Amino acid sequence: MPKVNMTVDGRPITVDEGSYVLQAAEALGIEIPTLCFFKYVKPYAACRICVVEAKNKRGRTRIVTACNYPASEGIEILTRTPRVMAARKLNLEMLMSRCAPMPVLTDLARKLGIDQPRWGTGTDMCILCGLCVRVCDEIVGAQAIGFASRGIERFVTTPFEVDSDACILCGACAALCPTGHIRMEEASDREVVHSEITLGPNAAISVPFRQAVPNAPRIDPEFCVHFRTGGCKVCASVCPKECISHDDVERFEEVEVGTVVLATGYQDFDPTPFKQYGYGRLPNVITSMEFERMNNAAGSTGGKILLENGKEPRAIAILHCIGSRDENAHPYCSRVCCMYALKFAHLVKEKTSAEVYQLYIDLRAFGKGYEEFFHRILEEGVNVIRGKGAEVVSAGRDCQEGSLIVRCEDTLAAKFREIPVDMVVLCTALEANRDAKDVARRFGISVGADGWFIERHPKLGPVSTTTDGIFLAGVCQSPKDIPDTVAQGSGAAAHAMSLMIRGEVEMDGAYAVIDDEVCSGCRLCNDLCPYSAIGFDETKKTSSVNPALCKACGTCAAGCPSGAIRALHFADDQIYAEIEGILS
Amino acid sequence: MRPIVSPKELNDLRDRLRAAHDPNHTWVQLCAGTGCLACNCEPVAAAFRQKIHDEGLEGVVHLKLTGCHGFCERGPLAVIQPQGIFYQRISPDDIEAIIDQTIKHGKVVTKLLYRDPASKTRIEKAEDIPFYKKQVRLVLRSNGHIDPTSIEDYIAFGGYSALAKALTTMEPERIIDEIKRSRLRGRGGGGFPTGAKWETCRNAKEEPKYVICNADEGDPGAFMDRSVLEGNPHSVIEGMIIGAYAIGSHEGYVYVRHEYPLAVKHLTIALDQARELGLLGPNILGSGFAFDIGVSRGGGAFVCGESTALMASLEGKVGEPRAKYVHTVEHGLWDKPSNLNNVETWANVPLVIEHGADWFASIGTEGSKGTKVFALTGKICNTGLVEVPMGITLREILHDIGGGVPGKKKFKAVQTGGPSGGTLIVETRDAKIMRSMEDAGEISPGDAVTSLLDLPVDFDELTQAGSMMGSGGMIVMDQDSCMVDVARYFIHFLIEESCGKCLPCREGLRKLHEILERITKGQGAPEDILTLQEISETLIDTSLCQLGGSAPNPVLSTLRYFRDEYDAHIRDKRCPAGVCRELVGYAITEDCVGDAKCAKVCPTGAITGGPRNLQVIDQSKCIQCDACYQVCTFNAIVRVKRDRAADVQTTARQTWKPVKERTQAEARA
Amino acid sequence: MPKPKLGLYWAASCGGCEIAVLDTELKVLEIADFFDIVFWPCAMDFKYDDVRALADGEITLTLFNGAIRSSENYEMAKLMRAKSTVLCAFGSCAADGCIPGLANFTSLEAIERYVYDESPSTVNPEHIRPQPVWDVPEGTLRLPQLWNTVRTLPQVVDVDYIIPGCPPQPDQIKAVVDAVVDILKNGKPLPPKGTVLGADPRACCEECPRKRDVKKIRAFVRPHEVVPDPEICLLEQGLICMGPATRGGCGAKCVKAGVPCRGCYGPPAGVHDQGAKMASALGGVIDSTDPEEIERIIAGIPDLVGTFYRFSLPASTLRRRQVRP
Amino acid sequence: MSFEPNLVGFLCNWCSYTGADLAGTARIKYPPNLKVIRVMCSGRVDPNFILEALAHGADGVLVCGCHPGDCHYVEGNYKCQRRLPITRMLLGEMGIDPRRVRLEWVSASEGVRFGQVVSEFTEEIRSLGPLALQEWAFDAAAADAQLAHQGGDHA
Repeated sequence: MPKVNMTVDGRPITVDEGSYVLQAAEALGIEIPTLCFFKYVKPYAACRICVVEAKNKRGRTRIVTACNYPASEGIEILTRTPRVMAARKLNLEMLMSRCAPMPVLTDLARKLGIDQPRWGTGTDMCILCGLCVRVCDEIVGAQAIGFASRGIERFVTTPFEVDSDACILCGACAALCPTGHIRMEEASDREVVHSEITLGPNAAISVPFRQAVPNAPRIDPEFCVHFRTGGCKVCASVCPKECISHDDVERFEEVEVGTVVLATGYQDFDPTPFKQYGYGRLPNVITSMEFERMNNAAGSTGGKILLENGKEPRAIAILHCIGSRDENAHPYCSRVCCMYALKFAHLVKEKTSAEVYQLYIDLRAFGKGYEEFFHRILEEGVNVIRGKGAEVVSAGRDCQEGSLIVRCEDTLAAKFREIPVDMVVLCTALEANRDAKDVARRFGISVGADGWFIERHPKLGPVSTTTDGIFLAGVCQSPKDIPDTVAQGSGAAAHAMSLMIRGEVEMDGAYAVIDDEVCSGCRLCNDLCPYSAIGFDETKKTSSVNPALCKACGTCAAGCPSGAIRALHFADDQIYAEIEGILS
Repeated sequence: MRPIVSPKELNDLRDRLRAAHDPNHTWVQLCAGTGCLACNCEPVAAAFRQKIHDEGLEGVVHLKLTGCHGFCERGPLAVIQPQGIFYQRISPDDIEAIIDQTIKHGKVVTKLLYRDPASKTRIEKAEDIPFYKKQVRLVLRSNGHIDPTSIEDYIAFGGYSALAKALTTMEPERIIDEIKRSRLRGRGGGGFPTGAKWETCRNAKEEPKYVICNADEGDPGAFMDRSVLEGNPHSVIEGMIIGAYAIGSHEGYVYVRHEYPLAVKHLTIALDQARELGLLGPNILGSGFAFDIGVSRGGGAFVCGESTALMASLEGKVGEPRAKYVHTVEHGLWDKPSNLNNVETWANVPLVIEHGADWFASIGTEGSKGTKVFALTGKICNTGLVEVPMGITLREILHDIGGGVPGKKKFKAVQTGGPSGGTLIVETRDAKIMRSMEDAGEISPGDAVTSLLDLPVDFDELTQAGSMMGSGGMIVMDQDSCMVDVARYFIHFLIEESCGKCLPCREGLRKLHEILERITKGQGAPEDILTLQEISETLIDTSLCQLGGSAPNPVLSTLRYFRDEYDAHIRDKRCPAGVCRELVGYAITEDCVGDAKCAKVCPTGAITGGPRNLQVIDQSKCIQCDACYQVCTFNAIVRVKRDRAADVQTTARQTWKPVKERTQAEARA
Repeated sequence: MPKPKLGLYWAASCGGCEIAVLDTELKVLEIADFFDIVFWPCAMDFKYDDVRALADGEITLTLFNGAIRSSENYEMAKLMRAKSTVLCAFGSCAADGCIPGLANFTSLEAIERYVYDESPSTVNPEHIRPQPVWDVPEGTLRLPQLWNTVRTLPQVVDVDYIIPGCPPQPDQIKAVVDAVVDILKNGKPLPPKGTVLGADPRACCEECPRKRDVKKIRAFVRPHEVVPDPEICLLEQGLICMGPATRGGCGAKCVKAGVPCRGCYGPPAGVHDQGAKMASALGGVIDSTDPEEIERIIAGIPDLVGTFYRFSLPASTLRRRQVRP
Repeated sequence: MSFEPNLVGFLCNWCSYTGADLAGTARIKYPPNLKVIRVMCSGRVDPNFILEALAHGADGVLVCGCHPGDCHYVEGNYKCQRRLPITRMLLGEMGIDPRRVRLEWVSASEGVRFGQVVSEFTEEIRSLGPLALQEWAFDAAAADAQLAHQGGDHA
């Protein structure tokens, strides 16, 4: 970009050719007032407040608008001559005579030395700066609003002055409107989602949550204007390091490794289908994860325990085993709920004066110091009731005690109870990720009926899997708490390390071989191998087994119609001999 | 029709067409321009056809419907060729006489000839009529002679020979050089040198380039471009092709008002014919040069005559102007180099190419070459389209060609350049008033000319006088026009036409209008004059486009030449021309003959008196509609300052005498 | 040195194998020249007694074609075995049972019932059946007796070599003859007993020019139901081609002509049961895990055993169908 | 003496064989008729093995593998699941009751179930009776006797 030398109010500056005078003045710290300029949209030059005097090399002086007058070699810009100031003043006075005395105008009037605008002020809220129209068109790309009519009748509206589908509700126009003339309104009766569910700020570009790794912002294409309309990209233009790219696409990178630790974790059980708990139906019935989020100092309530109406709860019920130890959901124990439920009770006691009710089936405080913690909770005055929460119902609006009623059978007191509370926390089960089977297949391991990955041996191989070099860590194998997870993770890491240090893998003697002399290359076996150990040699036109990948299941040997595949140690003739032997 | 693939073939065609022209045949060139259409020329044409048919003269007598002959005031018009007899105000009933006498027996029908009011003689030939005598018709040379829907007619009249010359014998640079040397200036109003514009556009780096014809003629009272497009569309097309060839463009557009249906029709026919003949298309006249023209119809916004707004409109966007700090010749239509000229400019191009720059430059003044077409309207006898050489004086246009003001009224002013142009004083002002204004410092000494009637009409002179050439509208005003009201009227027009994008134009025009309206209502304050000037300056300084930038011209020029009228309104609450309703009162003087015409037209029944008696206006009922003033043939109704109307009326009552008595008294005297 | 002696015999078969010998064209003259043909009932006038007159092992090489279907076939098998140094099961019938072996799908009784009573062209009101022994005034007439179960030659006598094919391809016969001539002339060692001659160790696919990819079968089709793509493996197109489970050597003639291999060269070495192997292979590549869909796909295999065992039923693991009275 | 079926079982190494082991260590009682052959995966079970077993005197064949989805080799059992129906269909056409071949899913933890499966299968085969393939082996003596009866000369 060629540079040009110019002066603004006598001060020299070198700028890119074609850049605008306003930018040059800004660089020099010289303020030029404007009502319609915004640096991310094209200059519009409609308000004519930013007028300055420009003197070109030939000495010709004229009034130009600074926002879109291109810098050229040798021009002299004067921003505060009497002619300029008079024009600005008169223009503003004329505008004010039409518009309401809004701060954006009165502030500017004060700056320009207008005490009393000569034609007074009007009532219009719109100054016709066009920022909204331009941001909607140029940045958002929605073109949902525009000018209608012309001359003094001109006004901003949606097409045909009706609610427009073109509007994507981004709010950019309202955000940019200098007078507040444009407002966002709730147009339909959309459900308000409990704000605790999201883990981070709800912006299109944000760090997903505080502890995110890597701790860097990412663009959420669902919210980002660019991915909805193709426009905007303002973030990219403000990033000084030019880190933001909207053109990046998902790509797969191959990494060659010798060993893998699977730590894919779990997913939270969704209690919505269990209508009796009222989740998603009744207010202030939340899951443990949502409660945890609320307690986080970085959460939306700043760590305060609050009801949806913003008030502090007076009583909270914590229901254990929602989805765990339940024939209708998961038969297993999720192992962590008891202890975190106790922790919740402790937090509630610490932060509020609310009553806490723990509704449990059995309290499984099996770890080191766990039982002691339970006793501490009891001492803190938490009501611990043995009996699974049966139902949560609304108490009706006028109820004095609380808005929700929890019903349960107190099996120790042998009586049916109804407990009025403000908030119910559901300790939802840990369940296997819905894609656990796909992951297992990818790594050649198995999943149990519950969806957890199966270890090689429940006692002797709790970390390794039936596939050499693949190790398990954490809840993906089965529910476990943090200490157990750390222990298993360390074990998995150690296993992996030992393989890596050795640098080689010991192989089993049992594997399949294909007799090159017999194989005719029919390729019937190729897709049989779940480990993709069988490859086809296009030049030799025969298939062959990679013994390092082969796990000796023998399926290929059974499937070879030519008898070319021999499953070592389980060869056809060996099995025939066995058959003959046992039947003789 | 077979496409023409070489200039020679074009010449051959022309020769064939001319050879086919039988000198013994008769051609009736009947004007079918919009003016004559309005004067009912269609029944005349139908009657001609019928008569020709009835007399069995088909094939010997040809009726040709041509474009505007210019003398709209006298329509319907026809010229009988080859004799060149000019008939005017023809009605269907006259056809029989024309055919029987003139065509069959060569006798002139005298009553249809133009009668010169000065010499009181009938004139047979058009070129002898004063209206035509002082004109130099170049752009309009073929208007009135050719059938605009026939490309053969145009070719037979020498059309497209300039194109052939340009494509075969001239390099693009040569053409630009020729145009530059001709010193042709844009006829759209600004007067920018055409050659220089073309050169910049040619040198602009980006491709493709566009050539555009601005036919968005929006000025009230202007119809030059329309007449050219209607009467001779091929001249514009030819000019555009030459321009495109010179600039290096392959795509052109004509942006024409939707309100010009006939122009659009003739232009479209002409384009189709040109395409069919290979004069537009991929290989024009076998030269390898490709060019074509599209037609885009404007929605009638005045601002779309502004080049950037026009281009925005062409692009399909809202027709709003943008800043021209970067010129459209570099970044115009679709951000590509675009050369825009108006209809008349394009129509001049073939002339320059055909006859040479030197010939063209020999016409006109030092700064302005060639001719200019004006639409002469308003209070003038010979309303119509006139083409005059640059440098002709206003007096020649108004008196010699225009025939002066009708009735016994006096010239007052002429408005040129459309609503953004200026109003020029042409009447002889009271020297005493002028001197007192000069003394008071209200006008500068140089302005105290008594009249601008002898002002030579060219770009620079008009600008210097506070008006502008504009596209050629020329509205004549007589003594009955109030200059403050005229200014108010034009500002109101511009308020309606301002796009509203930039603040000064949108808000400033409104403010100007508010003030002017106040003045015309007698509520003006002395400081209003200053405010008007202040707003005008800001408008000129800070408007985004020339619509706003030139909008104060009506105010400033009237302030300059008719300051006394403003003062009369503000200081004396009086409208000297008697136009401003709020200030004027109507009274009937003793001249009343009692024919009661006025009482019949009065919408409020304010006039009473009975037949053959003095008519009296009831001031409480009068709404100053001016209807009575318009109908009184005895100038008995006067427009006076409102508060004096009752007095005048009272005086009349005292002095009025019945007509009979008056005649007797006169007889006695 | 006297000429080596050659015997050819035709048991339960169509005779195509012997025609195949003649199809060796000029080679047959070479054979006649090199060998002293001592027994070839099809081509020359010999009596069984001529063979019986020979010393044991006097015939150097016997090419025995045809399955063992009757007592006569059995007798001749034993005779030829005794008189031959090298006994070769020649052709699919002798080797695997072939088309005559399809009789094992039913019982002798059922066959006779049909042939002598039920077939539409039969008029036999007295239900006369062939009698193995019939006394007439001139003496006792004896007819060979048909067996209920067809056997392969190796199942009834010791066989030295096998030449498969229905029929063995003339090129392969020529090659075998050349090899035999080479051995006899030049004293080369014999191949190990039981060797399959005149065929490839690999399956038919080896000779198949079609393009093969990994296989996933969602439905089986019959040849008349589709126009097969000439470039692509027929099995991939859902046609049951026995090629992968069939010994090569034929030159993949059928497949090249667009007809799926029917398996005439018998199972490749190491495969016990051609049909079961094919069943296993196909089962592996059926593209479904839904039991019902699997059933549906399998049901689409036309004539399962007839397809899988067309040439090898008597040699198969189960050897015959269990026919319950 | 009642008929004691002679049964051959092909058990996958990871589930069923372990399950059988478990049945043993858990002292679960089931009939002793089943003779077990261990294969690494039910996918290894070639229909040839089943025919071979039947041809060599087995009255029934039981194939056990991991439950669908639990296969140690990901989907070997699915292959078995596809081969067995073909085998059974083949047997049916060969005049052998398809019930003599059965496929069962037995996991490593299902010792009890293994016992039940073996018991049920044994009873079923018992009710079907011995397989006793007709004319499977070639009876040379009978053929020779026939020849002698015929007079030995057909010429």
